[in-house]
Parts: sequence; C-alpha cells; structure tokens
Amino acid sequence: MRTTAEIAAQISEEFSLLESWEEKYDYLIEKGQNLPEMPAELKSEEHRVKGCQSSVWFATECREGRLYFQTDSDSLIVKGLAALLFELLNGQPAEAYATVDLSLFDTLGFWRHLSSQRSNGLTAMVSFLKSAAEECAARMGG
Amino acid sequence: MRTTAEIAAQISEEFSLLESWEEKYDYLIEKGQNLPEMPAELKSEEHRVKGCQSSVWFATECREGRLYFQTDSDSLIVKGLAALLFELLNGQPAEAYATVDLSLFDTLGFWRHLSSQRSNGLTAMVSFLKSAAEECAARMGG
Amino acid sequence: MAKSISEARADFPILSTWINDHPLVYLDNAATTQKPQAVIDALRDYYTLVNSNVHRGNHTLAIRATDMYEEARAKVARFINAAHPHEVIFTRGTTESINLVAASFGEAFVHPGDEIIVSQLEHHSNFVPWFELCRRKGARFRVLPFTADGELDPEVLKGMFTEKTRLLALNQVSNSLGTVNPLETIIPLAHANGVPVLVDAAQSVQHLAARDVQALDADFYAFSGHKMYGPMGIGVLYAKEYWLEKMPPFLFGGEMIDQVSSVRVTFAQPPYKFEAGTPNVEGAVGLGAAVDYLNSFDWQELEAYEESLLVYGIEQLRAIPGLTLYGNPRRRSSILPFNVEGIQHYDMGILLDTSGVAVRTGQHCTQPIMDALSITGTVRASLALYNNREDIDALTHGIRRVIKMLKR
Amino acid sequence: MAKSISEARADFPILSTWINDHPLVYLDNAATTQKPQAVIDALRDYYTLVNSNVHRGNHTLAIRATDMYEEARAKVARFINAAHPHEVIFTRGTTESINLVAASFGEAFVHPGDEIIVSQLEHHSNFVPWFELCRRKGARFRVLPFTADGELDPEVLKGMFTEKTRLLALNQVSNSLGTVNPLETIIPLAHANGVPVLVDAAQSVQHLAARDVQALDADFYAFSGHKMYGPMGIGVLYAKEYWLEKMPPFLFGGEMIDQVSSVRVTFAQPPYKFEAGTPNVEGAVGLGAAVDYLNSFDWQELEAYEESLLVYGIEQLRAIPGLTLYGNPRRRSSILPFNVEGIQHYDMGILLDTSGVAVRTGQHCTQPIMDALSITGTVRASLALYNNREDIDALTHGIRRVIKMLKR
Ligand SMILES: Cc1ncc(COP(=O)(O)O)c(C=O)c1O
Ligand SMILES: Cc1ncc(COP(=O)(O)O)c(C=O)c1O
Repeated sequence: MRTTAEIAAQISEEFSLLESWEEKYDYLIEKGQNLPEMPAELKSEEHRVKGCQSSVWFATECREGRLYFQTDSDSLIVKGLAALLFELLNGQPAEAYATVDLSLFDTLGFWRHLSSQRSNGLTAMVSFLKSAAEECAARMGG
Repeated sequence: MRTTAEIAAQISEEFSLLESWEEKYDYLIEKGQNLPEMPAELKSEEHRVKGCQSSVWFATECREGRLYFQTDSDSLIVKGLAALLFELLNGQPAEAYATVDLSLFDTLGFWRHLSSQRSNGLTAMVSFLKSAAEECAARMGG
Repeated sequence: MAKSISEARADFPILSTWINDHPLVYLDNAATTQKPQAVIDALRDYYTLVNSNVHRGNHTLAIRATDMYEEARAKVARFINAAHPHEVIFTRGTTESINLVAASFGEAFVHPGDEIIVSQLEHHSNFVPWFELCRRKGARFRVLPFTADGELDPEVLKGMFTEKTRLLALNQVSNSLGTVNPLETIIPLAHANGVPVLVDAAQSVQHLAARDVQALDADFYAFSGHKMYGPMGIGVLYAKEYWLEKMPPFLFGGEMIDQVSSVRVTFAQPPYKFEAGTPNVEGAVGLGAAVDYLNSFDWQELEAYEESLLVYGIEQLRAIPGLTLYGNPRRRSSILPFNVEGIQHYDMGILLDTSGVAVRTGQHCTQPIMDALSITGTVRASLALYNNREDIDALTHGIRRVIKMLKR
Repeated sequence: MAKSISEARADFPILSTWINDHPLVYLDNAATTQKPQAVIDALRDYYTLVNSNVHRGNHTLAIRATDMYEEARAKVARFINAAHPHEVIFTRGTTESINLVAASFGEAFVHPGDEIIVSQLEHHSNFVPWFELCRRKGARFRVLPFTADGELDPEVLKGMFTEKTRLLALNQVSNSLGTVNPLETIIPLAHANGVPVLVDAAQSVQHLAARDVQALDADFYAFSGHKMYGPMGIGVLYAKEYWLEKMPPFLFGGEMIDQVSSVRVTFAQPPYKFEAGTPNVEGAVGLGAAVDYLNSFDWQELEAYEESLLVYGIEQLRAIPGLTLYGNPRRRSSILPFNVEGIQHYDMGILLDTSGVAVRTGQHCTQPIMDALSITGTVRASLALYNNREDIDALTHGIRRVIKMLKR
C-alpha cells in the first residue's frame, strides 16, 4: 500500500493540471461521485460529524490496526473532500492518521473555505477520523 | 427690581472685559466669595443638588410669589456659577425661573464645562431651582 | 436636497474589491452591511481628534466625547422618533438588547406559571433568551406558528393571549424569509390584551420607514448598528420610559452606579442605569454617522428603490428552473431565500463565491423555520441600498452556471 | 529589533492636538488610552477590505473576517500566555467580563450562605456585581480592607477564608491608588484554601509584564481594549478551560447556539458558548493591532520607562507644598492620585484643563476607597507609554499656577 505522502503527492499533481476554479471543483465533485456508496442505515446521528454546515457521515471499522471507513455527505463539495480523505487514509495504519500532512489541501485552494470556519468542514472531519484511529491504535496496543 | 435679561446683559458685559481664561475664572471665583454666607445647618442632604461632582446646596424660600435662595458649594468654581444664578434669579418672580435665558453662560465659556456632563453642574442646579420655583408659583395659584 | 440612491454605491469603498478575479457582488447584507466612507471617517476622526472616556471627566476632550456620545443618542432617538433620548440605550447589538430585556424585564415581571409568546419566525436571538427565561422562571414558552405563506396570523395570535401572558416577542422583518409582519395590527391586539410587545428590528430599521416607535407603539425595539451601515459592537435598545423606570439594572459597574458602600448600592437613572462600564463611544459616534448617512436619502425613494429591486430579484429567481423561493408573504423586504432542486445550499454558496457573489447559506440562526419547512437550510441573498440590478443579474447568472456545472 | 519607547509619541496622532491654546498633555490614561495610528488604520482597513459577519459564512470575505477574528483571539491568548485560544472570550470590556463571571459562575457555584471576598481597593465594576450576586443568592459579601499605605495584607486575607468562600475578586493594579497587588502571594494563598481568584487587570495588562495567566495561576483575568491602546467596545475575559466547561452560558442567541427547537436548546463549546450575537469583529481586529503594537516594544524597557516616569512624577508632586499624594504602596503603577490643601479636586481639574492638562477628578468609581480615606475625591494623573517628563512638568507647573490663582 502506498503511503499517505505518496498519495497526497499524486492528488496534488492531478489538481495542478486543472486551471480554473470551475475545473478544480468539477474534479473534486467527480471524486465524490466515485466513492463507494454508503448504506443508508449507516447514516445515523452517531456517525454524523458535528459542526459541519452540511451533513457528513463517517462509519469506521478497525481491522488489524488499520482504519477503514465509509463516508457520504449531502453536499457534493464536502463529499468530494471526504473522497480525498478516503483516497488518502482509508485502510492506512491507525498511526498514519495522527501524523497525516494536510498541507495538500492548501495547495488545492479548498482548505481556506473549509478549514477556517470554526468546527466546520475539513477540520471536523479529520478530527473525527483521528479519534477513531486513536481508539483503533489503542485497541492494538491494549 | 431689574429683570433677569437686564442682569444677564450686565454680567455678560462684565465678563467681556476680561481677556484670558484665568481672569474669567478669577472673576467667577470672586463672585462666589461675595455670596452671602449659607448657614452650615442648611447644608443638608435635602438641599444638596444630586448629580454634581462637587457638592452644591440650595435652600429656597417662597415669599409672595418670589423665590429667594441661599447657596454654597465646596468647589469655588461651582460656587461662582451658583453666585451668577443668585445674581440672576434670587428674589425674582417664580415665573421668571421657568423662562430664564441661560445663553449667558455660553458667552462666558463655562457652560461647556459644566452643562454637557450628564446631570452635572449648571443643568442640575437650574433644574433644582426651577422645580422649587414651580412649587412656589403653584402655591400662589392655588 | 436628498441624495439619489444611484449615487450610494460609490460611497462604499469595499464594493470595489475583487473576489476570485470577479468584482465583489455583496448580497449578504442581512448578516452585516458594508460601511460608507462617512462612517469609516467618523471612526478615524473620533480617535484622531476627540477620543476620551465619557461622563465623569471635566477636561476638554472628555467633554467633547461626552457631547458626541449623547448627540449620537439624540440622533438615534430622532431616527426612531423616541419620545425621549433617555429611552435609547446603547448595547452591543440586537442580541444583547433582547437579553437585557429578558434578564431585567423578566426578573421583574415574569413569574412561575406566566406565559411568553414568541413567533416561529424568530432569529435564535429572539427565541432562545425567552426559552431560557421561561425555563429559569417556570413560565410557559409559547410559539406562534407561521402560515404556509410564511406569515403570522393575527387571528391565531388572538387565541393565544391569556391572563398569564406577560410579553409578545417578534420581529418586524424575518431575517430568514423576509416577511414584513403586520405590527400595525399585532401590537394593538397585544395591547388590547394587556400584553407589551418587544420588536426585533434587526432587519427592518435599515429598510423600512415604519420605524417610528411611537406610531408603532412598541414597548421595546431592538436593532444592531452593523446591519444599518454602522460599526460593529454597537446596538440599540429602545424601551418606553414607563418600563425603564420599573426594570432593575442588567449589568453592574461604572456609570450605572449612583452610590456604593459595602452595605448599600443605589443606581443611576435611565439610560445610564442600563449602561454599565465604559460605553462604546466610538461605536455610538459611528452609528450616529450611519444615521446621518441614511437620512441623506429620501426615505420614500429609498423604500421604493429597495422594493423594486426585490421585485426584480424575485422575478429573475423565479425564472430559474428548479428554483424554489421560500415564503410568499403579502409584503416582503430585502431577503431572497431559495434552493435549487438537487443542489445543496452549501454547495451553491461555495460555488457562487467562485464568481465573486457573496450570499449566506444554512439555517440563518432560524432552526425553527427550517424545521417547519422540513429543509436543512437555504441560500439567502439579501439586499442593501447600494445593490442594483447588475448584482441580481450576477446572482442569477451565477446560479445558472452552478446548475450547469452540477447537473450534467 | 524592538522599537524605542521614545519613538512612541509620534505614533499617536491625537497627541498633537491643541487644547485651549496649549498642546494637549494627556494624563487621563487610566480612564482610556489614546490609539496609535496602527490601530486606527487597522479599523479602516478592516472596513475597506474585509468587513463581513463571521463564522457561518462561506464566502471569501466571511472567511477572511473569521480568520482575522480568530487570529485576534490567538494573539490575545499569546499576549497573556493562555493555555488555549478558546480560553479567551471577547466581551465589551472589563465590566462585562466581570458581570459574565458573576452571572454564570455565580449561577453555578454560589449558593445561600456562601461567601465572596472582594478587596476594598476595587473599582465599582469589580465590587457591585459581587454585591448584587450575594444579594440575589443570599450569600455573604465580605470586603478585605486596605492598610494605611493603601495595600492589601495577605495575613488579613488568610483569616477571612472559610469553607464557604467561593471566590476572591481583586485587581492587579488599583485604578484609584495605583497599588500593585501581590498576586504572586495572594493567588497561591487563595488556592491553598480552595478558592478561585478573579483578577481585574484593567489597569495592569497594558503596564506590567506580569500578565502571564498561567504563571499567575489566575482563574479569571479581565481587561478592556480601550485602556490598552485598542478600540472601545472590546474587552477580554480569560478563564481557565476548567471553569468555562462548567459554567452555564451568559447571554443567548446567535453563534452560541448549537441546536434549537421549541422544546430543547443546546449550546456550542467555549469560547462560542459565551459569545452571543454578532461579535465585535472590528474591535477584536483593533485589539489584535494594539497587541502587536505593544509587542513592538521591549517589555522590560517599557516597564522600566514607565516606572522611572512614575518615580519622577511622585518626586515632582511631593515637592509641591500642601499636596497630598494618596497611598504609599511598596509598588505602584502609573497612577498619581492627589489633592492640594484647600483646593477642591474638581476645581483643580477644570483649571488644569485651561492649560491643556487632562486629568480626571472625583471618586474614579471607587467610592469605598474615598470613604475609607474620608475624602470626596482626588485629582488623578495617570500615565501611558507615550507620556514623558515634559508632561509631568506641565502637570506640576499647572498645579502651581492653580495654587497661585486660588490662594491669594
Ligand atoms: C480597575 C478597573 N476595573 C474595571 C474598570 C472598568 O472597565 P470598563 O469601563 O472598560 O468596563 C476600570 C476602568 O474604569 C478599572 O480601572
Ligand atoms: C432578525 C434578527 N434578529 C437578531 C439578530 C441578531 O443580531 P446581532 O447578531 O447583531 O446581535 C439578527 C442578525 O443576525 C437578525 O437578523
């Protein structure tokens, strides 16, 4: 399996080929549409990330120290971001979540829209995943 | 007895002869020092004008529709102002209080210092005297 | 001579900003309005020439600052035609104004078993303070629902008044739907039932000429400086003298004190009784400048201009396939709330921004309205006096572009 | 490289004003300080380039404004070395900060029979909120007296703590006497007795390097922007995360809400839980600029400069026959309170103003101090970083002139 750094570099390159905002958003949204479908019954309050202006759900599963997840959102843009997180992190060792470098999102230009707002967007999603990963790592350790 | 307008005109003229701030304040303070002495027992809470930063007292007396008063202050400047009010109004018919023209104080230049502040200085003194005068006038009428 | 509205745009320096390589199209005015140069200059001049603490100083600057602060109060009083300047209390904004009433009026007049009525059209700031007051006091919190058109029905309200009703709280214009509520019917109705009325004027005082508090006979009237072209951090609570005299203080300290010892404290008269601590003199001066600015226009012309722009906006939006415009009130002011089928409001907002169009998306602090409409939020475009048809066209053009982008 | 204090004066445009044909000598800094050009410009730039409402907007300006607002919070947090930015709550000023604690902490932790200790050196804003809380809750209001030198005696305080003591409230520097209170002794003493401490830092945070809330171990730390070279209408409440999590909200509405329905309301996390309504973004940005400005100096140099100016002021005043300087604390900061025999403080203030010298006269919102000293008020000259020896000389020259004038 590739490292998160390798995956991030590839996503960055993909986006760097796109020129306008429109193209970037287009591509992001396409990413979201290619996500594996999340079963409706998993979209529960418990799996909802609090503080997002739009709804986004993550259902996580810890297997042999690796964290897997399914995700969906009612917003195409948020879903696209969730898809990038999925590409980057799904199935990675739990420890990789703690140290993941999110500067990728800066280069995409989406970050500002989604991170600066308090407990909104990316920050909330990432910290939701990180705490699931911590639990997962703890289970291995314990 | 001269009218308040006549008295005001005279005070205005007196002050117009003075050039510097110092001279004006000097003269004002002198006015205060020439006030008839107010007996200590009259300087009660009841006679104190509320809202002045310094203490100022007015003891009023209504005789035959005219309002007479005694006054004092722990501030020389306020006492000087009270003395101008005394010159202007003491012994005038109660009605004269209601209509008295205070633009005199504008020309003196003290007004700004003493009127603008909420419920401080001249405004508070004048309204204290006005309500005493109203009572006095009412007593005549009734 | 009044200034023409068409000249207004040039007074707002921020409107020449570019956003994402497009000229800014600012349609988030219900959240906060931009500031004319006159207001920006007033702040600079205040700090460059006058700044001082007010009221208890005797030096020249303190007196000038006090004069300016009290003059701002008098300007606001004239603006809403209050009977006395001391009926105008400076607060931080609408939210604080309403909380002041909930705390102070609530303390004195609301008891266990009493009732408070709020409308379902309220911003959280005119909903939650009453909810919490009722919780604290063991009073009953009653909500006047809105109709399918997004209006309040005076007939329904009539049936809600009881002997126990202590207050009715509602807005003049809904920040979420733009409904102009019929205060001319509702306030007399409430008064006929012995119920005082608090009006949240956060979205009306900058748009409607009907802000004469004596003509409206409002008991309380609350609004924010920052939504009426003035600075942030300043707002107003108007209250009838009758109530101010009966209400206990809200916060304690500074100018609101009369006498203090370790066994006894007495308070100053209104408005000072309700203005604890150093007031925001800068904010008051800036608000005064905003009032002057607004008064430089002919109010009839201003209302007519905003009305016609709104009508144009409604027409243009309705022409977009799949677009739902929320609410259908007889009278609407400045607010255009919508969604496009299949497109999340949040996505619409983010994508409109890529072409420089600033709108707000989400619940707009009116969750009860969203729940009633069974939606998670709306896109809200909101107008101010400097907007024009080109802004509306940029909005509708942007929406069509987003639709094309997302619906292939 | 830090900037030299001697260059500071030129940064404050108002200081070149003339008053009554004399250059302004501004010695009323404890009431409010003047603003450097950098702060004035920050306000203009904010409104010219950025202005928007914060937090829930997704458009570019809303995001920029949110970033600036949160950056200002982070700057303030670093300035006082808070453990987390969310321990910094923006308020209107010290008075509101203290009232927030009295209402919220008071609601949760003060019960009938409990006790609250405040010092006799307090400003009304840190006295009356506790007096009123005690009245409301049936708690005991206890006052720690000051000594003949105008100091607090930790030994006396020690004897006042009981099992029922819920809070100690005191200032770091007295606005009336300038006493620097020994927090390094008092706070550990209070904590050893299980008592949290609220520090009123309105007169210290702009003068003393000892504003590290973690080193002080203050539970609450309150101050005003306008007294530290920032704008009016903005202030800070620092509170330990521990308390913020346990305290109920203060005001309701806007950003502090999480979920609302007509039967249930839940609240956001700190700091938002305590920031109801549209915040004063302009004020926060201006305060951030003031923090930057203060940080452009070397703090050791700044403290030493102000200290030496104060010492010079004390010497020069003491040389005036018939002048009483109040208080004789081991350490004093920035405040010079005095009276001249036979001259009313009010007269002194008015007459100093005729030569351009701005001081404050009266009780300075500290009636308990005046009562203890058996005086009706003082003349108070108070210093800031832009004052210099010429200002002191203008003051003493002015005083001598007034004496000559009034004592013939
Ligand atoms: C020691 C002290 N505490 C509190 C205050 C109140 O501050 P503000 O009026 O800014 O709320 C002041 C200022 O007057 C003060 O000097
Ligand atoms: C109708 C209404 N009420 C109250 C408020 C709250 O105003 P502020 O945030 O200025 O306190 C707003 C603004 O968001 C509003 O639109």
